[in-house]
Amino acid sequence: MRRKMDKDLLTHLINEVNSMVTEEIKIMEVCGTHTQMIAKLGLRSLLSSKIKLLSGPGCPVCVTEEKYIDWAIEILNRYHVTVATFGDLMRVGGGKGSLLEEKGKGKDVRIIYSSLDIIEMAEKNRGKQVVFLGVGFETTAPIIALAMKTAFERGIDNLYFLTSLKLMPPILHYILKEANNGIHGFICPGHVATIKGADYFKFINREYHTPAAVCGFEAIDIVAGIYYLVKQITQGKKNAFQNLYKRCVKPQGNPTANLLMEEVFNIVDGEWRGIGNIANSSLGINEKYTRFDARNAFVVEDQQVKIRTSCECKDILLGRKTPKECKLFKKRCNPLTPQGPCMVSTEGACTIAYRFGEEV
Amino acid sequence: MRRKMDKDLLTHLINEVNSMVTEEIKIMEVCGTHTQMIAKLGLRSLLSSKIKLLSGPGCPVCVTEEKYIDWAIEILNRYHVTVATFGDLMRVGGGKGSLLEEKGKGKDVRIIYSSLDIIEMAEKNRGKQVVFLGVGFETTAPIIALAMKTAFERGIDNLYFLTSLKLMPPILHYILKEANNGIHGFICPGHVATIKGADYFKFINREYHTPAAVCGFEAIDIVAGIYYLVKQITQGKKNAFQNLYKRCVKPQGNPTANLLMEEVFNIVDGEWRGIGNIANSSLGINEKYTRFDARNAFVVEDQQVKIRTSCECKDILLGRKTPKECKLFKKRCNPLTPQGPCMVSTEGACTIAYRFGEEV
Amino acid sequence: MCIAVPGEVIELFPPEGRVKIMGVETTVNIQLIDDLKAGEHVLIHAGCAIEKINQNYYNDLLDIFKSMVDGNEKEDG
Amino acid sequence: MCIAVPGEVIELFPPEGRVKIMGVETTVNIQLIDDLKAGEHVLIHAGCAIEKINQNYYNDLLDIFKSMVDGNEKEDG
Amino acid sequence: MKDKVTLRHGDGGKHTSILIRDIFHKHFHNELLVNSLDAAVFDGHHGRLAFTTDSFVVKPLVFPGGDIGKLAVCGTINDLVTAGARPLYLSCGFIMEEGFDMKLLEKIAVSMGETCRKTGVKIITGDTKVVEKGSVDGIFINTSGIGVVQTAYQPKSIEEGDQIMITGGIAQHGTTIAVKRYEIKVEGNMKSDCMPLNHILERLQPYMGSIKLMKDPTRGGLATALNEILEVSGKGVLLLEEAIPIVGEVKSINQMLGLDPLYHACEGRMIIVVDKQKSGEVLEEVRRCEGCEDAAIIGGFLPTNLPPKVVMDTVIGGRRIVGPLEGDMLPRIC
Amino acid sequence: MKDKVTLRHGDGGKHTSILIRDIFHKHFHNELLVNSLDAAVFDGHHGRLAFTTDSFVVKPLVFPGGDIGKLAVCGTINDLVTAGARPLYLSCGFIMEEGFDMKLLEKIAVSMGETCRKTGVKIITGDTKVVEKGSVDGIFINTSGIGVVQTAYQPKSIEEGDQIMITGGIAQHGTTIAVKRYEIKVEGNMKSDCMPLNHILERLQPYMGSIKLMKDPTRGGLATALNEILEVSGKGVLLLEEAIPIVGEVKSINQMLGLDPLYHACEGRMIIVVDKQKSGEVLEEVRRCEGCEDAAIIGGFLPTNLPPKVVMDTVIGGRRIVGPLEGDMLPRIC
Ligand code: SF4
Ligand code: SF4
Ligand SMILES: [Mg+2]
Ligand SMILES: [Mg+2]
Ligand SMILES: [Mg+2]
Ligand SMILES: [Mg+2]
Ligand SMILES: [Mg+2]
Ligand SMILES: [Mg+2]
Ligand SMILES: [Mg+2]
Ligand SMILES: [Mg+2]
Ligand SMILES: [Mg+2]
Ligand SMILES: [Mg+2]
Repeated sequence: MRRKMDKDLLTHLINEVNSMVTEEIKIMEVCGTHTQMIAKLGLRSLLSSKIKLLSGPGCPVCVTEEKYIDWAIEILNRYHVTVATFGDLMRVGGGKGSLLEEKGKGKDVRIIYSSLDIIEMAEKNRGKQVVFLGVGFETTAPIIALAMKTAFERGIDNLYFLTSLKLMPPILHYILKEANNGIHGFICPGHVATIKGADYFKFINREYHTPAAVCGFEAIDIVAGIYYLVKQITQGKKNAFQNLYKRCVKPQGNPTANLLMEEVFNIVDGEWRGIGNIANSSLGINEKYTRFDARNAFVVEDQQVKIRTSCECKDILLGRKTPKECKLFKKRCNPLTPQGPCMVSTEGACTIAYRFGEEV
Repeated sequence: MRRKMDKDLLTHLINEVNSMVTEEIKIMEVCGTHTQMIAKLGLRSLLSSKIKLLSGPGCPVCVTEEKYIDWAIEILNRYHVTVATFGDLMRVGGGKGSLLEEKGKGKDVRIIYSSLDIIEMAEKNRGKQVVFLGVGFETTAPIIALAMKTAFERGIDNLYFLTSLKLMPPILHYILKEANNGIHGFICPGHVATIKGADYFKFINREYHTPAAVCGFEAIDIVAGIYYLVKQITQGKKNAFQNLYKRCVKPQGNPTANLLMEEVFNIVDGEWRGIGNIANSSLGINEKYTRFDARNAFVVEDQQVKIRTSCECKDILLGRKTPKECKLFKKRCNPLTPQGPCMVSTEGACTIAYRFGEEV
Repeated sequence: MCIAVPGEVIELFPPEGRVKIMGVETTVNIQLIDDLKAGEHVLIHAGCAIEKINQNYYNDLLDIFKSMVDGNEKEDG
Repeated sequence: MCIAVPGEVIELFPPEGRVKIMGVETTVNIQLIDDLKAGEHVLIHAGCAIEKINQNYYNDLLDIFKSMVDGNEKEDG
Repeated sequence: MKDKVTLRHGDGGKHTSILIRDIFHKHFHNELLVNSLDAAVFDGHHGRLAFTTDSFVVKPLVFPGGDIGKLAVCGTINDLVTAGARPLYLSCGFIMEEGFDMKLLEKIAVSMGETCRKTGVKIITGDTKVVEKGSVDGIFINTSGIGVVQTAYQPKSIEEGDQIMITGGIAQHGTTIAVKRYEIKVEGNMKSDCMPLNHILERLQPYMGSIKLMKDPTRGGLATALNEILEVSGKGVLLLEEAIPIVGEVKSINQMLGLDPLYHACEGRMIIVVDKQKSGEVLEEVRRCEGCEDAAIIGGFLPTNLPPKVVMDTVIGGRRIVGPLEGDMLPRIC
Repeated sequence: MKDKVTLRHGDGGKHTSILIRDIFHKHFHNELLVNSLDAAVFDGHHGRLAFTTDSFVVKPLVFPGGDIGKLAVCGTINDLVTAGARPLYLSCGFIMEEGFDMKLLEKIAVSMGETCRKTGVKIITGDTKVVEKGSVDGIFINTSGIGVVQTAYQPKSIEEGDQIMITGGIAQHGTTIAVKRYEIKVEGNMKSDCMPLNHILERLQPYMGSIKLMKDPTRGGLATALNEILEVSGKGVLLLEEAIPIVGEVKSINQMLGLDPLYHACEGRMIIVVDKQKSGEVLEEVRRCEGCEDAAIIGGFLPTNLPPKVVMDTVIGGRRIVGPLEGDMLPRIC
């Protein structure tokens, strides 16, 4: 019954959207889960062709630097360790291959679902060093912080964290500062906002005069977001901002989670795959927890990785292009032979465009 | 052509033997390889039923004490080692099971063919300790001595020897001293004699007035030995001794091999499975080479093993009984469920009697 | 970028709690949530409850739309 | 108790030598044998030549039998 | 019987005979098997025969709803069924690691025997290998099968409008296995759909003329199977997301793990392509089969002028491509 | 093609299709295989059919005289032949470890393809599984086979005086493998006897009425196979040691290793039990087959009043029992 009502509402909203739009409107969804949901729903096929949905740099796997994967592989090769990781990272290539390939060579790489499982894993395997690969954005960071704090409190001494935790605002500033970014509105990531609060994203409308909405991940959430944004955009309301995910997102987010992050992490510069270094865009490990930092505990060479040049991931991540505008898309570049990070992760914009198509 | 001649000669000799014998004659072949050859040839089926061929304690695997196997298993369980062994030892049970079972549990047990291969194995696996199980009689001992000397000279420090090297004369004295041993003649082990010399066995006729012959291992060698012995026995020549394996065996044996044994080993008491302790019947490792002794290098508990009582191996090894005289033979005791050491090794008297039958 | 699912809290045994997610039950960490009670709904990410979910699930969303359609929406917060 | 096989020495490269054993060739240690020459026969046990074999293979044996049958055998050594 | 499988059990000698007699002949008993030597011999058939093989390497060996043994028998039965064949005979090849638990082996054999008896299929020839510790992870089973193709059935050319039916809820097997493999600590009414499908074939006998193709969506799941059908037919497929049967638990777990149920293996489901005219009747018939109560028509074939792709009308009425599985399914948190 | 087999090659998706197309379909090419979906369908036969299966786990994968692929095809062909059947179709199931060398896989496929073409046998259905590193040691292959029993042949009751023939020198395969497995550093003209035997069957067509039984002495060797025949026939077997064909190198190596050639696997030999009257003719016929020049009559069946055992008259005229393999064959120095 709920579904029926939803579908009517959805159809109504989509029709409204399509009737409102007269000129091309570009909306960027920052979060890879939004990108995936949009593709899974076939939403583009329902929207006017004038509405371009762009996928931003919100797939943590896509933006994880090659060097990070190489570090993990080097640690695996030089030390007698277990590497524990979320499944997401397994396929991603660095300069030296992927963790999936390493596992294929017999290395001890394990997939876990919860970052808290690593506490158990470390406690059960006291004789072996466990290295947890912690990647993600602000949503995942507090959970990794919690794991680190728990390990600290329990005096666990065989667990290390190799982190690549990224922050949203700096990369959005980077995109928004670009004069001709041409993006008319932003769908803000609901789960980052759950932790950091809706206000975390208000700089988008306040500083850059671009409408934005915090959205959840169900069809109605996304369609509502698009409806809201298209309405503001067509009405010229450049300073509009709305939290459409109030059922989870408070203005200030989750204070416990934020305190925890502050205890464990500090803000440092970060390397974004395909984009480069962005100031203050990453979380480093605080001094108190430094003994958990795999980068201190294990000595690995820091090698420069050549970045492929023909791939247009950078432009895609920054909203300048869609996957179909890349010459390699569906040709040389496909999930079997990915040429860039956006085709590697199942959440990458190019993979999603490849798998789910857009128009049929 | 050679074979035709041999067969005629054999038939001639066997007929002669059968015509000479009037009363029961018991001849013991000491060496398991002789036992096996006799069975393989079906020799018993050709000889008069008055001739009893008894199998002596010359299967090194059969007489290797349970404790020895347990030591090897304990080392495997407590230390990160490779155990290298001749295939012979794999199936033999101690109190804790067999090496085959340990291998089945994933332990690193490797079968080698030449004791000199272990030098290569140790050199190629410098990061792991290699324990070689050296069992055998005087034939094998110099080769193990050579391996130890080579390891010493090359400064190999990850190789250890767990030895159970036994000597022939003490056990033969033990048998011969028994008043009613009832053995009329001995077929002496040709390959032990190759190393130690034919004279090594002259105490049999000189001290015990029992005819003996050193024999090789071909059909003609064995038949010739039986012919020779039966002839001496029936003629009452109790002091007869003959080296029938002159093509390999010198009176004093191989001096190089003997010097080497003297350098590496000293004579110590020995435990014989199913029989017990016999003074001066075993080879221990000399002080110079003591660092290769696995019993020093690895700490293992010395546990007492209960010896099965219903098995008649002792009587068989000492020539008092034949396998068929054991109540368990071919019933509860068979190669699938061996009840005693003589059924465990492929060279055990009971295994051989089981596999090759005697009369059909 | 962060898959999360909603679940209903069945039982609490801090630092963990049992939640029901569309017919399946699992145990999650609840240390990031203060004052959680059985019967409440939480958003779960990577084995951890990261926020309570307001029971009036869609109402806020629908309200906003009603207001938008009525033409009197206002900027949030 | 000690399986050994005869082989013909093909080539010497101390401490090892190449031997031919009924159609197959293998390398054995020859350190236990002095003055070994190619063409000679050796007895091989556990990868090691343990003694030279007298070329007049069966002759000694046959001689002994001849003497036994002739009734004039004598104790050895 | 010893409590562990040893290398001797695979050496072809006495131990092997004992194992075969005490476990396999005991649980698979039939005349053809017991009397077979190097090969089993059976009476030939006039018509067409179907022949198939699969190796089963599933981990864990025992899972909610079945075990590797049941799977090995069902899998091959189902491949025969999809060829329109009544399954008659199976071969069975075991490869075991030394030290494998004899009780577990017997449990596996018991479930193979049960599935055989239930379906009237006979294992008539077999092989047992035991390999050294570490050479195989526990046990692998190969089954090959022979069936008689039902005279009324042959694959037909697929036309626009032909309907696509699935005989039950999707993704149950794959999801159950994923939960076990990744040690996801969830509880719920999750179990594999592992099930023999030959009874469906019997029931559909009268409709064989209207059935164009059958396929079991095992590895790679529904999406991959439909893409394979697409390759054969050359005609586009339109799926209706709302029509695809899937139980709530399966949906839920896949959401949690970031996996797509369309790509999870089913081991007791069949895709049936059926003439539109008869599709209602066939659906009713299928739903009467045990375990097929949720059978549904989930889509149909598109005109040839449309691009030959598998597309899906989504729950919100959108349309998207459903490609074959590319790359592994790994649980994600992002 | 990548240079290593990856898990993706076994996921049932695109990589699997590519592997199947580029390696298996390429080397096994035939219409039935290429057109098969879940099962292959072929025309049935009036007469009796034979069905057999074997898994091949040999190490090393490549050995003098063959490789695991050739072995897998020959082994199943030969089991069909021993049932008096002309081999027609094979199934083939690969289980590979991720990281397996793609070139080696192709080499194996090439030798399977070659053996198929040489024998006119077709692989018409297959399966490919790739398991995680460490879950299998390299590659295992299962083949199952179907053949048509030659109308003139059926196993007959064995009678006193029936002759036992072996189609060539024994123990070559087992000895070759033992040398490789135990890394015995010997050189010589040693190679596996691995060979398909279907041509023998063709040649023996006129004598089918006189052939009582056929059996290939694989695992457990000649001795074990004869003991199995003994169990079926209930009649004692008398072997003549001198008559058993065995090449010098094989004899020599087994002497060195303390192993008994009677227990080594043959992979291209067959035991034929034949009526005494026709045994000479049959022997002549067999010897005309390629690779069977050394075929010999090695014994016969004893009267029922003698104990049902396999016995052997030895080279010196003695007689002894030859039991089945009990326990493994391990190289010995004592
Ligand atoms: S299609 Fe491939 S090459 Fe092109 S932008 Fe995407 S990932 Fe890069
Ligand atoms: S038959 Fe068995 S129990 Fe009897 S003496 Fe021999 S080994 Fe011992
Ligand atoms: Mg066979
Ligand atoms: Mg199949
Ligand atoms: Mg299948
Ligand atoms: Mg078999
Ligand atoms: Mg294992
Ligand atoms: Mg199938
Ligand atoms: Mg078979
Ligand atoms: Mg076979
Ligand atoms: Mg398959
Ligand atoms: Mg391996």
